[in-house]
Order: sequence, then structure tokens, then C-alpha cells
Amino acid sequence: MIEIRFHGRGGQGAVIASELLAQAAFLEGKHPQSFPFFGVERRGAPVTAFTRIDDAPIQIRTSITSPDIVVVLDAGLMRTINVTAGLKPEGLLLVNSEKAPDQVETPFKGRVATIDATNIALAHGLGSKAMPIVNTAVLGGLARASGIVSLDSVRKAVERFVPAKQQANVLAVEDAYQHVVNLAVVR
Amino acid sequence: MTSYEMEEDLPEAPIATTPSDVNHTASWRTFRPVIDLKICTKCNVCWKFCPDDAVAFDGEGYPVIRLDYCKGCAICAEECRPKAITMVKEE
Amino acid sequence: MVELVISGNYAQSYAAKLARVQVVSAYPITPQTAIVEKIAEFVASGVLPAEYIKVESEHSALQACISASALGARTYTATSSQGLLLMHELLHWAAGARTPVVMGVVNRAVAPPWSIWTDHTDTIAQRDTGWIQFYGESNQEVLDTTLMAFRLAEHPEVRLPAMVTEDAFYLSHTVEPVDIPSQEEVDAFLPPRERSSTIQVGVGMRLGSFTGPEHYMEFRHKIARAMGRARDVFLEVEDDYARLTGRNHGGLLPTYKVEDADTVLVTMGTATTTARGVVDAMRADGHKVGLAKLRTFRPFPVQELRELATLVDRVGVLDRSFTFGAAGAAFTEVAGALYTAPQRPLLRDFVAGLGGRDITAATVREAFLDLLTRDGPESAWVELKSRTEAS
Amino acid sequence: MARLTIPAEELMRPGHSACPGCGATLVMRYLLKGLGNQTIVTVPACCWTVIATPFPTTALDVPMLDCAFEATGASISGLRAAADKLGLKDVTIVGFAGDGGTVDIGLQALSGMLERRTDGIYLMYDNEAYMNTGVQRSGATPEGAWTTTTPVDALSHGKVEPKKDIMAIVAAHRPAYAATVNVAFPEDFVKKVQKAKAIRGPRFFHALAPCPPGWRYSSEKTIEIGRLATDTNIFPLYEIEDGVYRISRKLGIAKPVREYLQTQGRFAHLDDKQVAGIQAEVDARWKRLLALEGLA
Repeated sequence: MIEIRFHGRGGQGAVIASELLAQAAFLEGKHPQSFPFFGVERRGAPVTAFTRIDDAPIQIRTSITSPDIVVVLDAGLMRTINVTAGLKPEGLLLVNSEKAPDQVETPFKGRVATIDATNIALAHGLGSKAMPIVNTAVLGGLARASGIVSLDSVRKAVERFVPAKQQANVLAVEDAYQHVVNLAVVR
Repeated sequence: MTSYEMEEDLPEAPIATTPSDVNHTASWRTFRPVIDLKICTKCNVCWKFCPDDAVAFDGEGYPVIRLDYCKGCAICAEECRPKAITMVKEE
Repeated sequence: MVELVISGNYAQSYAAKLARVQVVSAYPITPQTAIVEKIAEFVASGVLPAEYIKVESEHSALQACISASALGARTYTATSSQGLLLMHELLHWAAGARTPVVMGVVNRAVAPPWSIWTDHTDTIAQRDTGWIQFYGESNQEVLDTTLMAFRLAEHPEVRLPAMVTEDAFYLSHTVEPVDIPSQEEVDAFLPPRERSSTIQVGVGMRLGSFTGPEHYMEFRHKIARAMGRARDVFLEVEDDYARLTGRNHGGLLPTYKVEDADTVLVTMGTATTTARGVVDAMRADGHKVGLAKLRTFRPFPVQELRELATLVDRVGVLDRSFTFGAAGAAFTEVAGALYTAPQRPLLRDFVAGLGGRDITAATVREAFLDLLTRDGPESAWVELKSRTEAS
Repeated sequence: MARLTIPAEELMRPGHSACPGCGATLVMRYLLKGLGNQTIVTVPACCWTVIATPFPTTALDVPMLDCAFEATGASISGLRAAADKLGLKDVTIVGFAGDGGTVDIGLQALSGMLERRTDGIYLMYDNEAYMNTGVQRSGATPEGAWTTTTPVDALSHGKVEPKKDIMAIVAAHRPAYAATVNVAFPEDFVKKVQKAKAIRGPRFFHALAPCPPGWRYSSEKTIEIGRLATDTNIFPLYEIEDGVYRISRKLGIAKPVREYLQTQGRFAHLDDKQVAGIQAEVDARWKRLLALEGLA
């Protein structure tokens, strides 16, 4: 079973990202589970969401405390929240950032990948300058960096389940997937 | 701030007494306001309309953004008549 | 001390007056109305200098009491049946906010069909709300227990709301001699409410708040601990009251002739009085029977029940309510208490007197005889008008 | 520095959990500036339940008492009765509730409080939908507005029913004082609060609280949209004192409602016919308000 934890801020689409990942995994015949942790759901406030993917029905209903993958939709959060808490040493940290992976300030010593989802989202008119909606671009990056779901499954899931601007979101997924996600081996 | 780790740390009834000032909401913003004091007329409109009480005044009466709390809503920039406030993207 | 012949309703009103309640907020409902009417007289005549908030619903009645209590006032309300059900949200609230509101409840069946007569469904349905619950057997006990309820609810080790129930009509509208303690005696027993943990004007603080999973469970455990402490604090309170008035109603589980009994009936409320007579009669016939009265339902007298279980072979529980899909609530709780007891007597549930049907001597005797002679079904409805076996 | 036009004292703390640009925080901020710190605020389930921050912090420098969703009016009465009994002098008891919490679930308790002449203030901050639960329609949602429960699709074009006129309902209870206030006009807001503070008996405020995520606009526009609401007569500013109506702000010619509607995504679907309908409704209500004022 693969456990993924998403960190974002209210309005960036972290919860929808975790759901879309689940839909994509389902399209590949996998058993997915996705749920948010509801704290203060306010625009801008920190939001956490979880996705599990397995080959058999998932027999666990708790929050994810030792994820295989941590996805950070907003690098600013890393200053206030320990996003890599419990991340497995052999796991993957994917951060939405313009920086190269080794520039990312994180105590995590494992694999780090970065994807410039913000600029990709803005380039495709997703969200506003103040609050770009980066979730689909991040998923494109996640598909490439982790390989846990194919680009095609993400594309289909986004087309079918994204609430608005389906085409622009699909382009953002492909854009992120094409733009090589900088993948650094263990640092 | 007192730490509320264990049951014994908690008050008997759910009474909260720590001022919310300890919660820094800076990370909420994508843009922050920057005031050009040459243009600012010290009219305090930015202070008046700030929903986050995130505008203070310096010794000479100029507004100072309390960056620990500003959420980047940009009301101050919008309402500033002389347009002395611009929103700058956080890195 | 003066003795008056008064109703159970008035017993509650006198208790509230003697307790010098400061804020009363109540909505009328049969058969509770006389309680609040009498209190209104006390207030109007100046005998009770309280604020009486005439609210537009029971939901508002309890919210007003909670908010007044949160600021530090001693508060009282009273209701019944449907009104208590409407208050349910606020019952939880009062316990969660640790506001020691005291409430008189006249036990009345719940609709539909409409019934203004007694059974315990309304207050049994509140057993999970964090309220201390007393079931009264006589007007004297109701008055005394209501005074004790204030002292217990406001005790710093407890700080929980408390309700004192009385069966509709059997107590509420039944006048009988009641010894009314003097104001001086009550003042000695029940000092003004100590305002430590309440709201302070001019101070930034919030009572209620909201928490994530990291604190909520601990706040609830504090209520559990307080309810646990309420057991022993109540015994101290009753001793104190007995020293002043000479009356002790026997703690959480008062018993009657159980010392040498082999069969005991556990009863609640006014059925107990009738059952005492039956015990005496059956003893005369040579049956070693006795009674144990569930005077407090919360905190539930587990310890006392376990001690009782060491004395007897058969225990019947006379439930005046029924939890559909299970059994009588008192039965299930007694069974729970005895499950891990060293000795576990045979245990049976007898459901009787719903909707104000009389629990007569014959009803009690039938339950006793059934208990004595048969193992029978776990839960039986006594004197049910039915052509088939009722269980 | 220019003279402050509203009191300097801040009784609402920073670090609260409101969305950026939240109108409801300005409502609380201006209310407490007007009332001062001898105030107790009771708050039912609403955005402010969360805005006031989770345990162990609190966002107000005055006591706040949480109460049940349905029972703000009763909580005010309970606090007042206790304050009187406990001899707490010059304490203002104020209920601070949302629109749904007032016009829908809390209407009965509000009516009770007004009818029994409780000496307290009930303020309804109006962001025109159940915002804390994510923009579901309330009785105070304006006609035509999108919400998650009044979607815009083949068979649905936003809310069908007109906005519940809480001021008319409150006025029918003959309060000692009632007024509408708007965060875009802080001076008027604070002045009315200070006036109400000195009045005894039941008092009511209907406060407009623009809401960026709920009304679908960018957060910097909160004040501009608030201003437009009043200057188009959609949210007129007026007082009712012992039954006498007095309008606080009268423009020569009101701006067309379209100017207000077009600033918000929740109205983006309205066609010209619907806009015209709203214009006619607003004009009729304004004429009625002028008539009520004339009755003085």
C-alpha cells in the first residue's frame, strides 16, 4: 500500500488533489482511499489531505502518520509546519517550488523533487495571482516523480472530476509532467 | 504560551485565555503590502479597514504593516487614496 | 423547621427558594407548571429576589440558565417529557461548559401518543449527557435532594449540572406532609455560590471554545472524573444535610430488608413506596425478599450493587421505561455493573407502569413471584394487556 | 497623523482565523470599538466560532461565551439576568450571530429576547449564507444569488426566494433601538453602536459583512463592495428608535444595482431581466423606507 500526504493552504486545491489522485488510481484498477483533515478550513489556512492506494481493499481508517510520499502545494508552509514528519526515509518529498530539489530547506534526507506548479497554473489561467490553483499541475509532477499513477490516468481523472476549466487543467497536468520534475537522488 | 500537553494541563472547563496574537498568520499570504512613505499622507485609512488589526503606527504616525499577521488581502492597497501601497509577491 | 402538606411540585419550588436561586428560567409544561408558578409567586412577593426569565421554549430556558450560570449566578429550571427532549442539546452543553445548573424534572411519558402521565423514558434518555440524576420517591426526598443537588453540583470537585426527578402526579400533584427546613438551616448547609472559574468582565477569555482531536478527549475525561468524584462527594453532602435536618435518604442505593434476603427487586421512583408494603407482606408469608432503590442513576451505584450481589441469589429490576431493541435501561445498567462482580445473581428485567399505568401491590407481587419461581425471559412486561406472552 | 475617525482601542486581537478580507472581522472590530471593554459577547455556531481561534487561544480582549446555534437570544437574557443579580454595573451584553443563525434557526430565541425586553444588544452579521459550512443558502441569501445549495444549472438559477427582511421582523417587536450598519462606513457604524450602548432595553443591529469566498470576489474589494451595497440602496443605512425611522445616508441619485451585482461571481449568471427585477425590487423597498421615515 502507498500512503500520500498532501499539504496545502485553503483555496489551493489540496483536498481535490488527493481526490483526483484516488480517481486516477481507481482508473488503473487500484483500490484508493482519500480524505481531508479538517481543521480551520479557511482560505489561506493550512490544509492536510491524505490518499492511500493499494491493490486490495484498504483496511485502515486513520490519518497517515508515516507516509511514503509527501506533496507540498505551498513551500511557504514548510516554515511553519513540519511537513515531512513521519515521511519514510526511502520516501519522496515533492514540493511546488521554482528551486532545484537540493535548494529546498528540509530536514528530510531522502529523495526530493520539485515542480514549479505555481507558474504552470498561472500560465494556464488557473486561480488568481493571489491564490493560484496548483493542484492539477502538482499531480502532473507527482505522476512523473513517483510513477504511482500514469499520466494518462491523471489526465482522465482531471478531465472527468475537476469542477471547472477541464481543458486548462489537463494542459497544466501535461505541462508539469513534460517539464522534467527535478529528481535528486538521496542527498 | 502555557503548553497544554496532558489532561492535567487543561483547565477544568474549556476556557481559553491565551490571546490569539501568538498565532502568526503571515504564511497565509501570497502578496504583502509595501507602503511608500513618500506618498503616504498618514490618513490611517489602511489602519481603519484592516480586518486583521495588522497595521500599527510608528513614532511619526506613519502606518507600519505587522507582517506577522497580515494575510495579504490587499484591502489597504485598494482603499489607500494616494495609492501609496503596492502588493509585492512573497518569495 | 415547619411541616406543611404540599405537593412534589411545591417541594421543588420551596427548595429553589431556600437555595436562594438567583436566576430562574423556565417554560411551562404539564405536569411541571405548578413549580414555576409557585416560584413566580415567590419572586413577585419579594420572598425570592431572583430574576425569572420567561422564555419562549425549553431550549431557550436551559440556554439562559447555562449562560447565567457561566457568569456565576445560581440557576434553576424545571421541565418534563417533551420539554426535556427539546433541551437535549443544551443538557450536553451544560455539562461540557461545567455549569452547575440544577433542574427539576417531572417524569412524564413521551409522545406520540401524547401522555401526561408518568414513566422514566424522558430522563433515562438523558443518561449520557453528563448530568447527575436523582430519582425521587417522596416529596420530602425531592425537597431535600434538590437542596443537596445545589451543593453537589457547585462543589469544586464536581462542577456538573444535576437533575432531581419526581414521578408525574404520584409526586408532582400529590400533597403529603413535608418538613421544610428553615432558611438559616439551609444557609448553613448551602453557602452562596463561589465564583472562581466563571467569566470575568474586562478579561479576554472564552468559555466553550473549539478543539481538534488533540484536546477534546481530555476535556471529556475531566467530566468523567468529576462524575466519579460526585459519588463520594454526595455521601459527604448527605451526611452534612442529615446532621442539620436529621434526615438521611440512604445515599445512592438505599436498601430495604436486604440483609437476610435471597431475592431483591431494584426499583426507581414512587414504585418503591408501594414495593415496601409488598416486601413486608411477602416477608409475613415467609419469603426472604428485599428492595434496593436506584436513587441516583448518574453516577450509577456500581459499588453498592456489587455489594448487594454478594447477599442475594436473585435480582429483579423494575424498569419504568424501555429501550427498544434492547431491554429496560435500569436492567441493562445493573447487568453491566454486575457483569464483573465476584457473585452474579440471576438477573431479570420487569417493565411496568409505562404511561402512568399504576404499579400496584399486585404488579410488584407478580414480579416478585415470577422472579422467585421461574428463571423466565430476561425482560418481561408486567400486566401487559396482550393475548400472547410479553417479553 | 490625521485624527482617527474611530476609537483607537482594539479589543479584537490579531492572529484570528478569518479568511483574508473577511467583512465579519471588521464588524466585530467596530462593534467592540463602540462598546468598550465592559462587554460580554455570546456567540452561537457561525464563522466567528472558528474565527475566534481554537483552544487555547481567544481573539477577543473581552469575555466570549459560546452558545447553542438556536439560542443566542436566550443566552443574552441569561447573561443579563445574572449580571443584574451579581451587581455587575454598566456591562453591555451582546449576542453576535450570523445571518442563518438569526433569520433561520435562531429567530425564535431572538423573538423571545425582544418580546421580554431583555436589556441587551443582538447583532446579526450578514454575509448572506451559511459561510462557516461552505456557502449554503440561508433565509438571508439575496434573491438570485448562487450558493452551493442554490446552484446555477438547467433547472436552477440561484436562490428563488427574496432575502428575509430581518429589520422588519425586529421592528414588529418594537425594540428600543434597531439599526443597519455597514463595514464600509465605520464612522456611522461606531456612532450607532455608541448610541445604542447608552440605550436600555432590547437593541438590534443588522451589519453587512461582505465575504470574499462566499460572494466570489477578490479579497481587496470588501470595502468597495460594501460601499456599493449601500449606494445602490440594496443595503440602506437607517435607524429605528422607538418606532421612528431615520435614514443615515441618502445619495442624490442611487447607483444602479448592476454596479453592485457585477462585482461578485455569485451574481455572474444573472440576465438583464433578473437584474431589472432586482432593480425594481430595490427601488420599491427604498420608496417604502422613505415613506416609513416620513411617518415620523
